[in-house]
Amino acid sequence: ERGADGNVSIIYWQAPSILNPFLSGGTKDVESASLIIEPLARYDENGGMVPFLASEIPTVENGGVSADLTSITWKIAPGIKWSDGSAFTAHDVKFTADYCMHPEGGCAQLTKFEGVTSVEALDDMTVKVTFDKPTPFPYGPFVGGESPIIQKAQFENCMGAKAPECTTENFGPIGTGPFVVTEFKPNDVITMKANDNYRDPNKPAFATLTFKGGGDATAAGRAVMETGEFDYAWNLQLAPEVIQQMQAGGKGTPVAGFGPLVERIMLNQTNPSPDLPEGERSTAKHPHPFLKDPAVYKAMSMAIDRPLLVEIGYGQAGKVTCNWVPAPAAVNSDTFTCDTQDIEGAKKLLDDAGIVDSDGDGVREKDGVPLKVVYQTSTNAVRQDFQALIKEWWAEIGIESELRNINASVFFGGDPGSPDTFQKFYADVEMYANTFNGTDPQSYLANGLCDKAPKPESQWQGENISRFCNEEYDALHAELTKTAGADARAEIAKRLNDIMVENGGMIPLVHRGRLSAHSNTLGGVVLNVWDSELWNVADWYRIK
Amino acid sequence: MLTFTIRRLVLAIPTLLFISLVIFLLLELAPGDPMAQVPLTVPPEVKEKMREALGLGQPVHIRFWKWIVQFFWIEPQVLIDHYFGTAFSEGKLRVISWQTRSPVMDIVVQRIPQTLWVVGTAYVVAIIIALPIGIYSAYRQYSWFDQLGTFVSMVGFSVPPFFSGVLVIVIFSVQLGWFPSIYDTTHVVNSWDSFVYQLKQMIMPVMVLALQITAQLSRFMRASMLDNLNQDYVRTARAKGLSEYVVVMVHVLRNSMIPVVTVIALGIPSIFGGAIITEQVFKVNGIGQLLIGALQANDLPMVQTLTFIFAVLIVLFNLIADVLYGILDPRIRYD
Amino acid sequence: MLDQPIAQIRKLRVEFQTKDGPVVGVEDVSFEVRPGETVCIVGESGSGKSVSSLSLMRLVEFGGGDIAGGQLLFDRGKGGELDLAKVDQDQMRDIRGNEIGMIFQEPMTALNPVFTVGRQLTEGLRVHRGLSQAEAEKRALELLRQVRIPEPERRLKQYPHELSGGMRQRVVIAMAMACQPRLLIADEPTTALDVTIQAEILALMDRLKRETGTAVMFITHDMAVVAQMADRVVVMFRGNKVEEGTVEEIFENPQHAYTKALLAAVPKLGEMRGKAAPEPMKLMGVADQKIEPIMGTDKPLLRVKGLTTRFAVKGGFFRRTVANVHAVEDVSFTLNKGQTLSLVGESGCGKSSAGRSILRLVEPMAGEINLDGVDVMQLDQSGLRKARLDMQMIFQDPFASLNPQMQLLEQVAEPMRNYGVASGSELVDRVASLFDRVQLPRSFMRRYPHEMSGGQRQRIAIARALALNPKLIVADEAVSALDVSVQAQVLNLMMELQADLGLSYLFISHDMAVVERVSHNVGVMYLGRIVELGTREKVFENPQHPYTQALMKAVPIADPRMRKSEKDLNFKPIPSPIHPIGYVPEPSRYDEVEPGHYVLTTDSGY
Amino acid sequence: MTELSQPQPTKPPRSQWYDVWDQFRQHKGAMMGATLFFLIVAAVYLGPYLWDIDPTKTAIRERNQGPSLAHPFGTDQLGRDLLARMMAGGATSVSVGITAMMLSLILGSFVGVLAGFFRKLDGPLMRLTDLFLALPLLPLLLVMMLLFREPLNAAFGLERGIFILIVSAIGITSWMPTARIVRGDVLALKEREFVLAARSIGTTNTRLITRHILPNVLSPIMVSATLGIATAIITESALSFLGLGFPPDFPTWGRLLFDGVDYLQQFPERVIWPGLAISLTVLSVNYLGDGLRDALDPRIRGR
Ligand SMILES: Nc1ncnc2c1ncn2[C@@H]1O[C@H](COP(=O)(O)OP(=O)(O)OP(=O)(O)O)[C@@H](O)[C@H]1O
Ligand SMILES: Nc1ncnc2c1ncn2[C@@H]1O[C@H](COP(=O)(O)OP(=O)(O)OP(=O)(O)O)[C@@H](O)[C@H]1O
Ligand SMILES: [Mg+2]
Ligand SMILES: [Mg+2]
Repeated sequence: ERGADGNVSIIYWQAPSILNPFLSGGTKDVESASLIIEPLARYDENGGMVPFLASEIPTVENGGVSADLTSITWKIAPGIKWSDGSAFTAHDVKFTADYCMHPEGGCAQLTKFEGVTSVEALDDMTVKVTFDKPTPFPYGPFVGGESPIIQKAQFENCMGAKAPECTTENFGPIGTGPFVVTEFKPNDVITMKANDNYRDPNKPAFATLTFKGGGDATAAGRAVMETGEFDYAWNLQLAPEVIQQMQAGGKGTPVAGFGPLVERIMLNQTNPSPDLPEGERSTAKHPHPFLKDPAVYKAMSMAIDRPLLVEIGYGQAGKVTCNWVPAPAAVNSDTFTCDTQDIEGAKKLLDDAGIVDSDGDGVREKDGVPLKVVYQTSTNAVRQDFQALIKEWWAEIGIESELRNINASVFFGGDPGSPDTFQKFYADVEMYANTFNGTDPQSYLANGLCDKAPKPESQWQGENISRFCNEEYDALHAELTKTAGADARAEIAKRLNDIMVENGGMIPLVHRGRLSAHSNTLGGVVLNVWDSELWNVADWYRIK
Repeated sequence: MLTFTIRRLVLAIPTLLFISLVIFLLLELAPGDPMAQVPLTVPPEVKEKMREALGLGQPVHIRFWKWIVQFFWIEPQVLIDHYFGTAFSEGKLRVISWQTRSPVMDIVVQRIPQTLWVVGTAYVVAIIIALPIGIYSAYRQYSWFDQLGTFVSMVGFSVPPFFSGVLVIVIFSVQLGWFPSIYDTTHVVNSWDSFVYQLKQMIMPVMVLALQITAQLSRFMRASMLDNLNQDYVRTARAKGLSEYVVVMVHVLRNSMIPVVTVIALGIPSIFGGAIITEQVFKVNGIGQLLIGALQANDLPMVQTLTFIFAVLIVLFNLIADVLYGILDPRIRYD
Repeated sequence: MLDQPIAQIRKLRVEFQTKDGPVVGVEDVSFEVRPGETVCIVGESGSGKSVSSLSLMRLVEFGGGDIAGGQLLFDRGKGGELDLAKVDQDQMRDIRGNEIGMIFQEPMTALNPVFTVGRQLTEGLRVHRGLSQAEAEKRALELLRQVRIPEPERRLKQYPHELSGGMRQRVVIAMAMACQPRLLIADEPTTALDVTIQAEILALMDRLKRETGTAVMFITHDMAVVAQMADRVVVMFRGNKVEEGTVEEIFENPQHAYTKALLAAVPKLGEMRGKAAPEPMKLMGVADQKIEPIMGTDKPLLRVKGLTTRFAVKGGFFRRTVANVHAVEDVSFTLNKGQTLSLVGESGCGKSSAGRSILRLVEPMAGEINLDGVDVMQLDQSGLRKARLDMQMIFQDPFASLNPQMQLLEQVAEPMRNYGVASGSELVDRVASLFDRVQLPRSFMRRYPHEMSGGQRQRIAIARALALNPKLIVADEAVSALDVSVQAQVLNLMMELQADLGLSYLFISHDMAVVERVSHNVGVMYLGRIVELGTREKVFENPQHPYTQALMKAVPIADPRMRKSEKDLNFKPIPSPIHPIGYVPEPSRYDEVEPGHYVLTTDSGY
Repeated sequence: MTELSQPQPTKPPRSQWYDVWDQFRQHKGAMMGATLFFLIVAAVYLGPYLWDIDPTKTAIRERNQGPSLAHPFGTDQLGRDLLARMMAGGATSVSVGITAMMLSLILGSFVGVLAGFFRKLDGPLMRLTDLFLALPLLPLLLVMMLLFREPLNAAFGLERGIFILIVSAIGITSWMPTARIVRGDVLALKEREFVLAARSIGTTNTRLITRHILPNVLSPIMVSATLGIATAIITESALSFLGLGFPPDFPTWGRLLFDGVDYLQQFPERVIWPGLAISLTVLSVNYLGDGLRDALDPRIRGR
């Protein structure tokens, strides 16, 4: 029964700063907003799609997607009301698209609308999205937590440049979700109450909701599992021992879920040497002197004890992976195994390739170039632990590494003027994690395309961080963009993954999951890594 | 005195303008990026668009001028509008935070209460504890009380709050379960029970903070008392046959308070500034947490505005301290 | 009133616990004070005068002292006799301020700076007499009238720093008298004050004593004051009482060697009457002392004309100069080689400023300074540095004028180093001979100033001034801070050096007796101007300017038979030397009353 | 008559510094503080010669161990020896403390002496001090970190670079109180007669400052020095907490403490060692400062 279970409290150690996900790409903002505004469809915990505001998922089979794959038509479920009581219509959906695609709006979710040429409301309940080319995966717009529908009536005057000025709207969007905002304190706390106009009269079970933000993961975990002050804590990136200790507190349970997030070491295919003139460092002009040698990168990968890394860094929330795209399960390739460390094998591999320590300094040389690598990553305790361990392992096989760590806001900051960004990659190897949204890896796999390499001409923008370049790969990816049908697509994706790993674009390390914790008295939690974690908050209840 | 005050205030204006420029340039030089926190899944082109929407494309001097106008011209109008219901500021662009896309000042105003509650209380508690300790320590110099006071205050001074804070949380929240470990900023005091809850949630941060402030203040008080206890006028007071209580608590104390009061006044800006680490540890999302959050997110307008407000407060309280000195000490005359 | 003593001190012994073990402040002191009588306690610095009096108040304990032996019997009138050495502090509080009042040496620091005079005055009254606020204030007003403070109503609401030194000391006296104590202890109540104010305070105390019949225990090291005030005298020396007797007995027939030496060292005004030139003093215990007059020469060394020094007073919104302190105003004089010219006058009249202006340690505004043919005013910085080879200065406070962190050798060698006069072993030799000159053992060269007594320090300062063989030494209150006996030694040393080296001194002092002893010529300063200038005998024996006359009258004379009475005194408050910007003072014009004796005719403000 | 002559000081000639030392020795707390401080300094600098385990050497099989004979302080999550790490961290922390203190002291004394001595410079320099006081510490640090990190790393190597950066960051943001104190003292000293006396014997300004002014402001400088070490160590740990200090792979006490806080319940020793080290150092230095203050104050020394 709605409102019967009193208050539920959620803690995110990053505090939401805005409730309009179109103006902020932050997970905290997207997920907190997902309590209020909803998309037409969401992914469930297995990555499958479930209709939310739509009456069904359009497919080619049911005619929702046109046969030439260039348009998709959504049917809106009947009887849905905004929390202010007005009816939810196709115009709101169309408006949302216009809002995000406005050239001056700076919409953070613009990628969702990539290739969209028009969005039309065919009638009050039908909306049609047209793409500029055949789009085998047309579920970008209006699907998932990043692409919810906002109310036209509310945001009408907040288009484009005006968007940031609409504080009231951005802080209290009217939605169709189970809760409505009563008070929003940016970067601090949100208080909400149940939406009287929610479509299921029996939900949500909670009358009010408190969403606290800020602090650190330890405190959040402690508040749920040890002191029981909160019911749900998000993303507890903590040392496994700490999680164990907290669990022993007996008030809450950690749950883990695995999306496609992979911690990996990127191998620079180009030469980052500082001796090169500025503008030529780390560009395709100069290939890397030794990292392109299969013996070298394979040996580097073999020398790593991945299970240990998992145990130390992530525990329950990590798995060994040899793949770039380990999830969803359908696209997880099983070509490689890498869960045992093989120092001897690695040495042999190098010896066989004639890469030996010729001058007795403990470092091998390839063609006279010593195997010394600069190994950079962002500043973060787990990553520095990894660095320390991997450095030792590599030292054992005769590869010397110089460690560097860079403040995350600079490393990921993308400032073309800074030499320290991960895109500029002024190092031989670098370690970070990346993932993709939703379940379809096509655009993620595009990160291996030759022309996506960051270079000075493009202001060092581009997602092909390792400057990987392989004709076969490019061709295969082109095929992917034209292929429909889940199985066929998965097959191509696996092959792309294998090409990348086999050819030394990167060394995958750990498949990272997300570990959240909920109180033992909170029922209905289904951890979902494909969408907002709070996707089914309407179903949550208090265990009595 | 009045001309002194006015002159100092007038002199403060160029100083503050200069400070604001320095802050602005510093922040400008810092190579952070407001988009750094946006997930990697958002592609660079989109980030670039977002950056442009924030006005980052404009040249430095224009942005500085804009900020000046917004801060000194438009924000005061907003204030006037707020109090008098006028509409001077309507339609004018205020200082907007990059993170929240909302006016910076609104958030600051929202944060001030919890900071004042916690940090302010800690300050008051610290003063109440520190002064008697300092007085008695000085009066009984080198007694065991003095030694103990010295020891405790030095320990208090030497323990970083991120340690003591977590320690008390583990003891009092986790083990004993007496106090909440996370401060509830939405809590409204409207009944006895809610007041008790407010007390409970304030106790630990206040304790941790007060320990530090007490440590410093009591040392100050002690030194100042010691300076005065050996003065001739104390002997005169005794020769008049006054009781020790009157001698110490009236004659000596009044003189010793002069430097201490100014020290206390100089510390007040730090109340408004919040206690970054303590706020962080106890999730008292106050001004300090706001600043550190803004720094981490490279929210320049927020950082700029906050730091400038601190600068203003520091300059202001420096002046207040000087004036207080003049008021408390009849010997000082400012012409 | 019977002749029962009010206070009897018997075999008092006071010890201080210090880190070098116990220090005895007072070893064995016994004396008594009878009603209505003034007992003066004299002795050099550190002889235990203050400790004795503080013991009687039981205040030594607060300074770390401990009454180790003896009795302090106090007659409480009806309450009978009480041994103050034994009572507890609670009972002491009843006696302090109520039955025994105390006046302290430093009027500047004895009052609490943050309370009004009224508040501090009434405090004691309310505690001891249980008076209400209004009653206490009435009584306070009465007291202030008694001590003859002008405008007493206004004073009550003022803070101590708003009063002049003299007024403050009156407040302290009023405070001590508030509860009409039976015994009043005055610990050097006038040492820090100017002659004129001192005279007033002494007269005031005398009158109060006569009017109220209070017994007074008066502590001083100034024999002239003793002669003025005492009925009986107790002489202390290094923690012991060495002699006791009536004033006349002590002055005319001293028994103990120390008393004799002390009296011999006191310069007495009028002693030099009839002598043409200054001569060293006859000191006790110094064998084969040659006492010869120092004639000097008639050749001028230093000619000063129209010297004017002003200090800017800044104020207003833009911190502009709004007024000037006219510290030195149109001063002219000539100093001959080998002679001494003294400048006398009250505190703040511009003596030091004049001295410093001549060395250009402060920049004069106008005037001519001619030192042996060198026009000092025209010199640039390097020229000035060179000129300072010829003129040196000795400062008032031997404690302050030496760098506490430097060895004496270094301090004396510094001027020679600065000018590269000597170096290496030659330097050390020269320093050693300078030490000989000022009669200090060479072994002191490695010491630090704090290891020296005041007199020894002043010798170092002299040695330093001599290091460059100057022609002129400006001695700014060079002996004022010293004990009489030490003062006499230093004065003799200075005169001896003058005779031997032909030095010229510009001697600055407020002590008329000392000035009479050392000078060839005297200038009396008042409010920045020289009001009277002439040879010593003319100025001292035939003072013409009304201010000089008043000043002469105020000086106490170390002879109990020449006491002054209150009606002789007639002082006006000194007007302010601060004038608004643009104020043009009249030039100084002098009347030559007799050859070489000039008196100011312009309005001096007196 | 001999007994009437001036008593000659009977103590053998000794320097004022001897006196200071003498007074200092009397101060029990100060002596304890000094001893402790020197022990700590010796332990962190000389310790590694006795205990020669490499602090960065990981030994995965021996991780998270409690104190044992092989690892008296236990090991961390990578099996690195905590004693070695404590010593390495201590060397950094103590060096940061001492160097940052020196820097702030030199800056502070320099500004203070100039402002106090030269009237013309007083206004501008004091405005500058105000400006620095009003400048917010955190952004300033952040900016410095980000701006100079690369060039310094390039010029001095990674570890030395960040060390220089942190030291100068702390130094540059903490010299103002010293400057104020020194300026006040210099202003008072300037009015003392011995300065005038020195000038009258032809001492030049430079000499006046170096020979007369500086030695006499040494005592407040020494006292702020000791306190400076303590504050610098604490500031460094606070910086580590805020993620602005040394990187996680670079042990300092503050860093170790911060890293250990998460393990407070399971491995309390991981917090206790660095916490204790910081507290003891600060405590010892504070007591040292207290003793120095007393010993250097002639008013107190006289008693
Ligand atoms: N608080 C103290 N601690 C140690 N010794 C002290 C203390 N007060 C006084 N003395 C010592 O006691 C002796 C007597 O001192 P006292 O102050 O009585 O001298 P005095 O005759 O009053 O000298 P002055 O004329 O300088 O005031 C001196 O040797 C002094 O060193
Ligand atoms: N540096 C200065 N700035 C402003 N006024 C000053 C300064 N030095 C002296 N004066 C003022 O100049 C006047 C003369 O002072 P000066 O020191 O020459 O007097 P003095 O006769 O030496 O007095 P004392 O006997 O007290 O030493 C006083 O009113 C004094 O306040
Ligand atoms: Mg005395
Ligand atoms: Mg003078």
